[in-house]
Amino acid sequence: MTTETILFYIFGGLAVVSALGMVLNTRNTVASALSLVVTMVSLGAIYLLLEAYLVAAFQIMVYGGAIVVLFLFVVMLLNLSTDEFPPGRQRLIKSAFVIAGVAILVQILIALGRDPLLAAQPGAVPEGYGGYRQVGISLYTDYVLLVEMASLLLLAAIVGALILAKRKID
Amino acid sequence: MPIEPIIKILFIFSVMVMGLAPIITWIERKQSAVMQDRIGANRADLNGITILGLLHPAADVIKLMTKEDMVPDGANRVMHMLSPLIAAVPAIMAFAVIPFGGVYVFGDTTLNLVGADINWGLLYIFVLGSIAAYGNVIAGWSSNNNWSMLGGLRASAQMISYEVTMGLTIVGVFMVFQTLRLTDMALAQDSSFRLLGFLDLYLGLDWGWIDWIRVPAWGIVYQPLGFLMFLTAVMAENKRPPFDIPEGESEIIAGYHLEYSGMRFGLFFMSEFIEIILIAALTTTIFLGGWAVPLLSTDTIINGISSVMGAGFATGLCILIHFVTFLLKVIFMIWVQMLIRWSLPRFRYDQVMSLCWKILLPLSIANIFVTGVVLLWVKG
Amino acid sequence: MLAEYAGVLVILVVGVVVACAMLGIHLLLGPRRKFAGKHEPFECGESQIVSPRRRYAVKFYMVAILFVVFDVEAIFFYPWGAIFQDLGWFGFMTMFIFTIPLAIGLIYEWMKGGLEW
Amino acid sequence: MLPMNHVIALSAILFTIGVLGVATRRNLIVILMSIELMLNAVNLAFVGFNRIWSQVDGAAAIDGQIFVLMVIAVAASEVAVGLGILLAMFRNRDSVNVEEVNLLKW
Repeated sequence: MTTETILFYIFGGLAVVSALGMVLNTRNTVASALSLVVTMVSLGAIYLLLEAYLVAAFQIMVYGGAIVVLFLFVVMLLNLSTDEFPPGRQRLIKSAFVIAGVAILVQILIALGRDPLLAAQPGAVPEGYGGYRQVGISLYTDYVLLVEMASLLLLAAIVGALILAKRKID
Repeated sequence: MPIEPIIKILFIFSVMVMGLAPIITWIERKQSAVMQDRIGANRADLNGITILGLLHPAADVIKLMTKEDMVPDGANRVMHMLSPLIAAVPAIMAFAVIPFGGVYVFGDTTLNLVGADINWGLLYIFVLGSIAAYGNVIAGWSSNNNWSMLGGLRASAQMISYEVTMGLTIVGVFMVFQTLRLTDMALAQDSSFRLLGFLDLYLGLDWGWIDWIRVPAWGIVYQPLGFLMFLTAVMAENKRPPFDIPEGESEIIAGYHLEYSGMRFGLFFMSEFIEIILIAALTTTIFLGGWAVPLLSTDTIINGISSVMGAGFATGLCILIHFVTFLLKVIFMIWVQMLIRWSLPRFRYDQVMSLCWKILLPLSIANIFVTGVVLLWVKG
Repeated sequence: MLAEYAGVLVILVVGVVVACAMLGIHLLLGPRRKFAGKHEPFECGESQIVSPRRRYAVKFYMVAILFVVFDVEAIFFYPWGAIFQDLGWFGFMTMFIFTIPLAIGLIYEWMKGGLEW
Repeated sequence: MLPMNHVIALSAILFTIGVLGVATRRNLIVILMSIELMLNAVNLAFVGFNRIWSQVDGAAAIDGQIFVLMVIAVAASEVAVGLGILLAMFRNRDSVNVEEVNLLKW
């Protein structure tokens, strides 16, 4: 095992544990949101190990630093600190969901273990892979249209959020 | 594990964090005393020796260490403990990418004086800044105190607002230097250009003295507006006066660290001071030429000394000169921040927010496009 | 590939160890004298009138929305700025067009009073 | 070099956790966070597959990472609008429980 592999398992384990913590924590929604931050940061570290440097930075900046802050704000502003699992009959239905989900996951994992393509080691990356230069050149030549679309999408988000939230809450 | 990064990290950590951070608490006291016509910190003594009040930082640490560790009733104990760590550790970690010297060649080995020479060094600092914002908001939330909660919300709203502005004000520098790596930025500033060079380039005036009027090729020369806006944004991000609304004593007592005592408070306090040093080091590296001596490039220094002393010694001496230059510039920037802090009264919250969204953000975007037009025009 | 980041790992360890050590030494050295009332949340001498677990103004949410949107805008600016001179006028126009909708969004929010406190 | 099948497996596990969060929880905020988790799992798969096909016909390929950037932009917009809807819902119903939102109009 190389250092990178060990780090991958550490961060992967951290991501899974904190993701479970987010979903299973019904007592404290703030703690859920903070677990999500841990997941995001661990995923950022895994992107680093996968040599996607720019994406790793943006993952932590936007997901870890911005999106979860927004969640945290809403949780704190509305004081939504608790929640409970559904009672009675619904619990049965949802347990069925859980069992089905885990069963499908096990299927996928078995299939992944057999896949020859994934079992093969990927070769060395080309020079400058995942750095700002390569990503930027690709983004602003081949995918220019996508960038402009993203900007329109963000405009829609600003306007939509403002209209939905503009009235005072209390 | 290679030994070289460990030595470099321990060096910059001990100089910048452990060495400078206690001293600037002293600088701040003395500076305020000078500006308010007082004598300032001079009481702490060992057998009557006060060393200009330099014992005060040590006294501070002893005091903070021996205070009672308090957690208020109804607080979330785990997060109450965790939030000072979240505030302090990213501030410390940012020093890994600050270059405190250039790239030197000793025979066949090269020495690059930076803890971690990351390709996206500046983004690394932004990443840490976005994580550090959690420290305050969690501190405010976990304390179970109205004032703390308000302070935490104010702190995080202010920090996230200025994070965007901080990022956009610095894009002009990326455009000039064409890199995100702090080492490359500092290397690019290790030169100078002729201030009146356009006279013989465009007008054909062949005067000999034109070569002698030189300006260091620093970021501040290319991006003066960017420098001012960046300094404003990072100072607001650090939440120190005049931007200390999250902890405004007269309104919300002490804000998010109201319920903190002893070293838990000390870590918040320390992280603010570490961030002062970080701001100074960052503005120095990006705008003030980093370790570069004004108008004397590395080659000039090494060639000048090695003609007398020999190449190895010359390089070593050059490293020393560069590090001292860097330290002097950092201390100058710390002093500038102290000057601003003790000169200006506190802003109102709405003023801080409109400064960010209504003034700095449009200005920084305008700065980006003006820089772009000028760069493309100059490059033809 | 990991060699570049060794410094980051080292400083992470150093920072966490030093910060934890400070908290630990403080826990050892500090006195522990508990009595009723001392650990009540500080409220200018009064006992707490309202709990801080209540609802706050929605303005903070508006700031956070703007922050998220402009943070995404900023991440498109960083790589663009760093390769700007290679992209030339084409890149300049790309980013100019990219900025227009966001400027409209900012102005809209400004006009609607989303930036007022 | 990382074991690629484990990277993709991690992505699948995170996605499943996200799905289960959406299916079992009733708090709209946690549901939105689970959706973010699912988007992140997909991002991990994008980055992982991009690492496997880092070169196509000798040229460097970066398309997977571009998609991640786009997903980030989409996720930001989604969160902004989703939480706006949540605020509106909270205002009208005084709750963020999805099961209480069963009317098309109020």
